[in-house]
Amino acid sequence: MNGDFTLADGVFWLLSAATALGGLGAALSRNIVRAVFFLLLTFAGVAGLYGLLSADFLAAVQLMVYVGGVLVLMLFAVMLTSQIDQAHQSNPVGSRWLGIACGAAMLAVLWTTLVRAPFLEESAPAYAPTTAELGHTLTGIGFLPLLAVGLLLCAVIVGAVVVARRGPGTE
Amino acid sequence: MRALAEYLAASWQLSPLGRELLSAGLILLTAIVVFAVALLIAALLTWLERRVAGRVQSRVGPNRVGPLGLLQWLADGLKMILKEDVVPAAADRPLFLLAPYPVMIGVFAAFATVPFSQLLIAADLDVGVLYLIAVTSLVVVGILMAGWGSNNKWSLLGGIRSAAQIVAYEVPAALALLSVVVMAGTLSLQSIVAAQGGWPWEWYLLRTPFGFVAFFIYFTAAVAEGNRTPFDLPEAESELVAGYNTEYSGIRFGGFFLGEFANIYLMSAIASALFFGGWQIPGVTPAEQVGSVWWQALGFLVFVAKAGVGCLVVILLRWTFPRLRVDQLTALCYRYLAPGAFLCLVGNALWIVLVPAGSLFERMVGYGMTAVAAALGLWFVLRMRRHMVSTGDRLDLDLFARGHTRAAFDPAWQARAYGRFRRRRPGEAS
Amino acid sequence: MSEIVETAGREELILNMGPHHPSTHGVLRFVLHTDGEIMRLARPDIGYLHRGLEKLAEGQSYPGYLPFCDRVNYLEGIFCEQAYAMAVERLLKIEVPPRAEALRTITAELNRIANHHICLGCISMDIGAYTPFVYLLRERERINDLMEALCGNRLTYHYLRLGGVAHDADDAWLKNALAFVDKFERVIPEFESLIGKNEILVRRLAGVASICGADAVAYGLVGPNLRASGVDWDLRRDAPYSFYPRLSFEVPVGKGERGTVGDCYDRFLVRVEEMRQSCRLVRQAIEKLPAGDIRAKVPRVLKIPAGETYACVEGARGELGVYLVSDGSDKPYRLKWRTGSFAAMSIIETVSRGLMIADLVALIASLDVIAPETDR
Amino acid sequence: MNPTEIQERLGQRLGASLECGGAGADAFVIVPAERWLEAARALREGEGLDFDYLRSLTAVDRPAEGKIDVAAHLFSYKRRHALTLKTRLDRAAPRIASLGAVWPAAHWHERELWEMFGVAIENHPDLRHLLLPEDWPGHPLRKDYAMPERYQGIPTRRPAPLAEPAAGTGPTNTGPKNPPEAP
Repeated sequence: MNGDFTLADGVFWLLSAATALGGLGAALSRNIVRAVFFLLLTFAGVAGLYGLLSADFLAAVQLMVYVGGVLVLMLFAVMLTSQIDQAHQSNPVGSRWLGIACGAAMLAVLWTTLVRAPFLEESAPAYAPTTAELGHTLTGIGFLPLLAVGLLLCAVIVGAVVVARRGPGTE
Repeated sequence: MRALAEYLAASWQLSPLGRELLSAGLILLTAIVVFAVALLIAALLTWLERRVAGRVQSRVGPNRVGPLGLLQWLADGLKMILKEDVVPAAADRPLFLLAPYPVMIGVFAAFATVPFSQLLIAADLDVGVLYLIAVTSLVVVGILMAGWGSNNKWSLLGGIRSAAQIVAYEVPAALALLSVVVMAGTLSLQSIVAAQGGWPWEWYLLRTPFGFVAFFIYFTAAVAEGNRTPFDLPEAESELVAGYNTEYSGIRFGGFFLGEFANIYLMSAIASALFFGGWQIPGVTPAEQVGSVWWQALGFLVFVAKAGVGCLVVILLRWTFPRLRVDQLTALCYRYLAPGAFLCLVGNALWIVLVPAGSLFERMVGYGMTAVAAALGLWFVLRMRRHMVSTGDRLDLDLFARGHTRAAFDPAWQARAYGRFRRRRPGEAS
Repeated sequence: MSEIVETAGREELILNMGPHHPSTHGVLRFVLHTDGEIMRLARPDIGYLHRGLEKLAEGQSYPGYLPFCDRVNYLEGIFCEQAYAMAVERLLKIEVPPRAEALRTITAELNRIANHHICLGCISMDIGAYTPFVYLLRERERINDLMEALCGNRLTYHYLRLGGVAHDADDAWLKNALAFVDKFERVIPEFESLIGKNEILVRRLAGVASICGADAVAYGLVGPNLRASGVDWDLRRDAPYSFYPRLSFEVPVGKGERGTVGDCYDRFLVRVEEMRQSCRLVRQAIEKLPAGDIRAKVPRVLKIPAGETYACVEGARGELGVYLVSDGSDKPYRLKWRTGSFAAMSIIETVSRGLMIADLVALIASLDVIAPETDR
Repeated sequence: MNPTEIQERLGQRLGASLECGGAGADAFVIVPAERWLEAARALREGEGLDFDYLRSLTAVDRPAEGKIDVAAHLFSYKRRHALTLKTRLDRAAPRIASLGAVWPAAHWHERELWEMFGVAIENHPDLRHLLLPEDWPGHPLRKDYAMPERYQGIPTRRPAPLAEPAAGTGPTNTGPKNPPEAP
């Protein structure tokens, strides 16, 4: 990070700030729905960071999976909760200290990793397409894990269908 | 774009930071142009929608502002901007205020990868198709924000319906698109268009039977994702008042509105690029097109026309069909469309493995399917004509009608008959 | 944010539908208790259009109340007038000239077609198809034109008089009415193929909100709603009045073609078929139109001998009755309207349990309830 | 079955001689108020009577006689005959049993009866105002009903639109004059 301040740096700081702010908002907001919407900021910021690192495939997947899928599912779950008007507090008060402890532990782990990691300095980010390479990896060396994940997901879906079917049918 | 930036930077002898600022400025400029184009398209589509609705319903449609009402969108836009932007007292204010933006960002950002012609594209991303799917998923967040933030039960129901619907229909839509991606072997929209040809049998629509089915699955799913009839449950007027945008007024409503219409064009454009050969002109190879401005212009027109037909179909669907019920909607998606799209994907994947590219068999299939499609189109037109004739109506497709009404009965008789009840002035003879 | 009420271990969302909701025809309110999209209870709240038409009658002379009749239900004015006129004529023991009876029948059947236009249009509109409504309004416009040419009014006709009708129809009018019927008979199959056989519409209506025959009778459903539930009853055929004994027609009954008997789709089909039969009736009545007077001799100041009667006609929503009590003066002592929508509205609460919100909309539309008639 | 037969059979079932009248479709039977529900049941279930359809249920206020006449118009789809079942109530304290158990259609008619005539309905499951606001005073269809001048502070009458308002009574027109005054 020697050399001039480039525009990419500015964008990086901006995205990082958005990500961090989103995370903070999600953790600290007392309104559970707003907390979920703060997550949107985090997810989008992370996607932007991926994009900045020229991992465009990952960025698109991040948006698609986290914003289009996870976030919407969370909102769904929150909005369908029955006592939504009482649930302004996102976390029960009792576990606040536990949360702080967990956060501190996580921070320590991350910090150690950060300090120990041998960062390679790369002068210019390569804007090479990653998609083809990813595809080859997935169908080549990563084929077995892909298959395993696929099977697992299939089982999950079947399980979900079975559970869902049992729910309203038994009434 | 990058070439232009390099050229300008070299000729102006800019510092590295200057270069970056220049390229950033160019990106910003492109974004603004894309936004403006998308906005203009959406606005013109609102005109088209109302005009087509008018013709479908044997009335004229907007014809007051500008020639043929063509500036109606401008008047509407002005009205929306000038109207008070009401925020309900009980609303969740920040969410309510922010809600239109994810919707607009989601739709308008997707326009960056629409290949209007061979060279006319804001950003030909390597992950184009994925980018489209990813960016448009922002829309649902905006709708949920609106539904929740309005603090109105109808809005909430609309928001939840919408989210359920979009999440469900994203699956078949993405799978149907992937079945084309598998054929083309690339995610870049420009390359996908280039991999097709100008003639109908070279389109991915008619090249394999699976592509044909995949197109219909994609189109259905896209209509559903765009909340259009017969899948307009989130804003079902007769059920949920206006769904998630019940409480919105003024320009914030305009945001949703324009987003919806831009989305119609977007889905038609994607269908046109992925299934209908995009800007490809019959008989002209992409290599020949590059050099000529005229071929480029013609390619642009071809693309816009194809997308326009798509928009027209979407609009006609809205004025033709009743609306599905929630359970029918999800059943349609999970029972038929999603497995169907998956089969198309597998089918196309097997096709590339089993059928050699450019073989006689592949070409014969293309010709055969083109013939079948043409026959279906002809049958449809004839059937329509028969219905028209049997009611004594005449075909009136004149979208540019200045307005005329036909008297139900002989006007002279009607005037005479009504005249009996006209109030007579004092002294007037009966 | 939302009131969520805990009842018997279930959470219900209370939704207020109306009085200004797009699919509550007229001004009408429903209080819905829903569990998500599923309805636990839909309670109609009526009275927003109560104009006290029964009380108003007590202050009007007998002929003077006729224009009020159109306001009981603006979609079937002729029937309301006819029910009232029949009640008065029965108490006065007046014979209506046959030509007047035929003209009443012609206009009434045209009125029935016009009413069904609105009803069928509303059904399709409420389940999301806007265009059929406009097409039907276009056809209805021709009926309005005909009525305007005959009696000067397009909606609240005030065409009937006690003892006859107001204006005679000339040959040109009759010719035009026949021309309308000819064209309209060709429009009906087109309407059926445009929307009536549309798979989405069928699936939205068939099997939804079925009312069995016993329930329909118990709740006093009448007309097309009753017939859709499989009860073969039509006052025009079974208790003939006016010109109907001289005309032949069929009474359509719900068969549960795509779902169960008495579902929304049956109510839809029965009305389509009734339009066809009305065309037949208009044509026959014009062909058999007798010559002669159009009005019986009725004294200018009407005093009706004390007594009471209940007169009813088969209106577009079924039995439309007037209970008229006279005390010998020149004003009705008591007048009661018995309307089809009132009964239809009262059954909604029972039928709507377990439906979805979208089904409730279809139910309301297919019962053809209309607020002014319910509230009077 | 013709009206006289119906009237006779009902009399037999109730074990009393009933006041009858009317002819044809307007034939009626008057039963004592306390036997109202019993008579309705007999008509609904009685052998050969089968009155399955309650056409309407309403009342007539007769202040001169101090009575309120309640009339239920009945019809039988099965036997195709009609009858009006009547009873006379004391105008000072009208009370009647609910017919909802016999014909569900009666529920709404009875709510209207209650609000319009002030007839108390016994055993009605949901006796609320039907057409009028919940706090509307009085029973409008009674002959001596006087419209309140104001309801919730809102005048119930408005001046005749064509009449010249007396000075200071009508609303003042603060907007632009219509038609605009000539310059």
